[in-house]
Amino acid sequence: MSNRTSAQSAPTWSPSELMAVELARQLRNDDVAVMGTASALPQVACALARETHAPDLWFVAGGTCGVNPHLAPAVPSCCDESLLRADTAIPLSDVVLLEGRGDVFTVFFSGGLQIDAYGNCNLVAVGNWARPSLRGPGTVGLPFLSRVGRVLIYTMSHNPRTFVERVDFLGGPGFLDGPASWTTAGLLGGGPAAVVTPLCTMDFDEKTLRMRLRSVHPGVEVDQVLDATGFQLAVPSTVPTTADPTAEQLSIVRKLDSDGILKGR
Amino acid sequence: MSNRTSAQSAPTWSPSELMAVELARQLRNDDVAVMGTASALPQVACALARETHAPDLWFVAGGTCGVNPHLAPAVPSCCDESLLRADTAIPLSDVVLLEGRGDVFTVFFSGGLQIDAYGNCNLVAVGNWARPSLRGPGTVGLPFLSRVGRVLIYTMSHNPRTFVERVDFLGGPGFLDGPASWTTAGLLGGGPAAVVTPLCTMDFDEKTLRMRLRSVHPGVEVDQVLDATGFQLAVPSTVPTTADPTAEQLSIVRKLDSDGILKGR
Amino acid sequence: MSDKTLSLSDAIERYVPDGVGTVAVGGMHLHNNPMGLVRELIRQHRPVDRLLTSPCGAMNADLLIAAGLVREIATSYVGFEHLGLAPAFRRLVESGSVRVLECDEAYITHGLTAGAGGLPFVALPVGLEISDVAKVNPESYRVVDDPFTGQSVLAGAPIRPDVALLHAAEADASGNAVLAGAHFVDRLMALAARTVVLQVERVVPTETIGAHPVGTTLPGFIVQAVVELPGGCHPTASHGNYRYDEDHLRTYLALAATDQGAKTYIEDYVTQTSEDVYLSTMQLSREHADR
Amino acid sequence: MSDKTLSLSDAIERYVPDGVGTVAVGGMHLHNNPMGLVRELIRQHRPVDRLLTSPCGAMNADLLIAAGLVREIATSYVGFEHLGLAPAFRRLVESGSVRVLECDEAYITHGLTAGAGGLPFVALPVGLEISDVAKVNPESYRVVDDPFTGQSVLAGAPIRPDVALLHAAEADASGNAVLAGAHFVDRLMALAARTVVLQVERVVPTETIGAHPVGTTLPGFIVQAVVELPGGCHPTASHGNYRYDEDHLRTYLALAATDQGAKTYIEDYVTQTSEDVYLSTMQLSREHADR
Repeated sequence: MSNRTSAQSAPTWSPSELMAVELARQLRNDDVAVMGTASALPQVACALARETHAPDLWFVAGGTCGVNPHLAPAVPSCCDESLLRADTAIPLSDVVLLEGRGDVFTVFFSGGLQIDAYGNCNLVAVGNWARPSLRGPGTVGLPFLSRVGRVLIYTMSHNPRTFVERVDFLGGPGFLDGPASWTTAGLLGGGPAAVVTPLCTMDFDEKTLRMRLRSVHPGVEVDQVLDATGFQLAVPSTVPTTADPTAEQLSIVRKLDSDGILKGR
Repeated sequence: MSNRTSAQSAPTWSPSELMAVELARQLRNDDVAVMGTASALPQVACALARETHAPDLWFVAGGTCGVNPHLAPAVPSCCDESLLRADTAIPLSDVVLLEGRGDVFTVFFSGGLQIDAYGNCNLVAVGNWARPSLRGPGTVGLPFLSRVGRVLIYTMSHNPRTFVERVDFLGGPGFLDGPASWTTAGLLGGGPAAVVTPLCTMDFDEKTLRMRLRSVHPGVEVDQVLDATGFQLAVPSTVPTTADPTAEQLSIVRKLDSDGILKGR
Repeated sequence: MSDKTLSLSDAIERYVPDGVGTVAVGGMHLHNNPMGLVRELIRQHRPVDRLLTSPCGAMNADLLIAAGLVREIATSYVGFEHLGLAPAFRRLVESGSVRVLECDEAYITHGLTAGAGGLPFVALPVGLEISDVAKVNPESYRVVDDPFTGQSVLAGAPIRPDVALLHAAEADASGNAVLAGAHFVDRLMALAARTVVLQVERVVPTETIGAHPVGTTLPGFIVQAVVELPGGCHPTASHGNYRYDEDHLRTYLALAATDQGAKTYIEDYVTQTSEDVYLSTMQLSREHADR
Repeated sequence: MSDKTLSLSDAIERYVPDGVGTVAVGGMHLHNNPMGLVRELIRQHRPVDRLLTSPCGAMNADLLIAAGLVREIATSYVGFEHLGLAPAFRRLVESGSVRVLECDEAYITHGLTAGAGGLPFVALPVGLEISDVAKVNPESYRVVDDPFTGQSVLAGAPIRPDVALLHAAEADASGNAVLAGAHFVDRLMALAARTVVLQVERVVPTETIGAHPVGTTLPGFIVQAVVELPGGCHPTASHGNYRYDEDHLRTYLALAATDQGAKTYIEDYVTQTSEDVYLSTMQLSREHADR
């Protein structure tokens, strides 16, 4: 689907593969990351980071709660037994405790049926909660976003239904209604840090706390991103192109994703 | 130490062995019992009950938390690893939860530096708490006596220092200050059911809720018990003698207590 | 030891009374769902006043909802992960036929702990009050003044299921059980529930249970019934035994997208078939479990 | 992976700062006491503002008290079970030299859970307010109105040790650890503490840890230091490794009955000897552990 703008041939990676690499770039060597439902992408991102620039990073595949699970293969279900092939594994109730402690996990991967301009996430309901037009699965652990270091948001759906000005139901707190409400709330967590989609990578304006375009993926135009976003996205004067995955990164991703579940998406 | 009053020869069992048998007699087939620190005696009592009249009884050796530990040997430390040779074993935190649930354990074994006329127990301090004349170890789980079916109290020390009118520190609640306070408190638990010592077995008067002599052990006189008790013990018109252990009971006790830790005491 | 092994039909008949209050179903996402017990609930047509899922329910909840047996669901997630949304849950909540008692993962976990421990309520971490979850569920969430700091904090009601339907890999006849693989919140559900009905892959001697280390088992004194049901988690996975049956799950998802399709699925695979026949028809794959 | 293995002296020097607040010591009764870490605390003369024991402390607490390093102890029990009362604890509390923050087992367990989970406080089971424990410890226990029932109930403050000194059977270099035998509240102490220092019988490859089932390990990301100290629980037991040394414990109990005797013991076995020499002198018995 991504066409390069230059004369080069079509990219040799899928959007998901690029996203995994781009998420890995957000991770630091001293991070302790946690992820939830259907989390093959962040699994691969964390394992890739550990094999490249962040060998001391820890990650917990919430659900099964394997600690640094030994991909390959990356698996689509976060509760898969294969995630117990790991450095160690702990009970889910321990992970829930430590999410609440607030000073353990530095990265929490999030997503949503709706993601709004302030990075708030909604997995519960579109429309009125009591009689929704779309009932989503529920909020799982997203209320804990309020207590975690950096929230990394990812979604395969970059379109105006997903990226809305305001979520209909606040499940996973981002910067709430913006600077005033964010300051008043005085939350322990640092708020959302980045949003990665098949089209681009976004971050948040330090002043307005609204989502801002950081880079467009190879072959994607800025206007394409703006059309796909249901709110006024901040756009800096120059928008770089997301760096291509290196051959090494791509080869590690494919080693980790040995079932190829990111390949076609 | 026990001398038979009749012409019979000295008993062939130790006071502890008789106490184990006498505690076993208090147990029912549908009981779920829990015990704490230094609990060889209740361990043996429960295992004996399982081998005789109460095969379906469950018991948890709190500390290690082996469930139906496979004595022999009975061990003096409740945290001994050998108590994990058991039907199963659970974390201590699970036992603490279930003690609080209040509808799981039907029997809780208790004891104390002081035990008073209403069956209240004190393992914390004799004298003023802030500057005690005797500092005991602490109260462990005894506050849970307020939530458990039947409390079975045992002690090797039947003397006026242990059996006092009122405990100096209320750690393990019995019938509190008697009927009025007991009714007012409206506790979930059923209160103390029996007290077993090297001299006798006692229970509680249904009206006054004060401790009452139920039977004197073979060779013990009623006056001996009264002299050893620091409060006015209720004495029924006839006081039977505690039944001798049967040959079968004694043989099972000694099989369970293969290290003989009850034998000399 | 008393023998708690029962046939599937006897276990449900005896321990899930008509008019039952809160029923908790164990397992999480596509794994360790006690599907044999759930199917029998449908065969015996037991309406559930309130269904509680682990943080994340899947087939265990959606099938009961599809059968029209759930008045209200207390949950923080019902879905099929990468396979899609939960079709019956979605349809019946959108139509207003099923009420949702909206929960978050922390509350379900800590609320079950409170239920297990006789704690009157649980004070929740500061920050959880920010989400809309508490706003739409005043029954489970209230505000309380922290007596140590004076701060207003969120409190959750204790959760005490009347019955927990759980899967375990193995149990002995008296109910001592081994949780293989991940535990999810199954251990907490067992500790908190008034009645625990277990379906297991195998009934084993007590010695087998006793060989497992602390923290991996359940004690029999909180278990009322043990049903031996090899394959009984199908179409979800049974950790240590078989993986989920993605083809069958997709069949269900396609059918359950409509009322009529759900009815067809339930007739074909539940009400018009015995559990024995169902299980003998299904193929269990150990593919991923073996790796 | 970063290597967290440290020498005994480096671990204490780096992670138990002078003026440390609350130090939790793991193990229970005569088992799994992290005695090597405790002895090094004495060698480096680190005063502890508040010492927290598991429900039941023994040598781990009494020796530190005997060394005059404890201002206050938060505990529900210090003693030596069938071997007798804790001599230094008893003597120094009776003389008013050590303050007791009187706790009960449920509060220590649930308070640590609250600390681990960021829960603002914990509401305790109705009935626990009857004992005198809460009356003499208004810092840890307060009364709160249950927002669901309106009833006044007892609340406990969360417990967050600054440092937890714990024993584990094995750990890898990055701090993933295996709890052999019984867990006591060591797992909760580790989850609740800001800093975790582990003493282990053996440092093992990560693969060894990964082979253990869920519920029996600690994750390395909450552990700061790993000290390999075979025999380091002596004279208490190390589950899976050796039993307690009753003769040595009796020697301690006899000496620690007086100030002077305690001083002698500490000189002979702690301050005037290195841990290596101490451990090479002691004989470990596997007698009961093998059965």
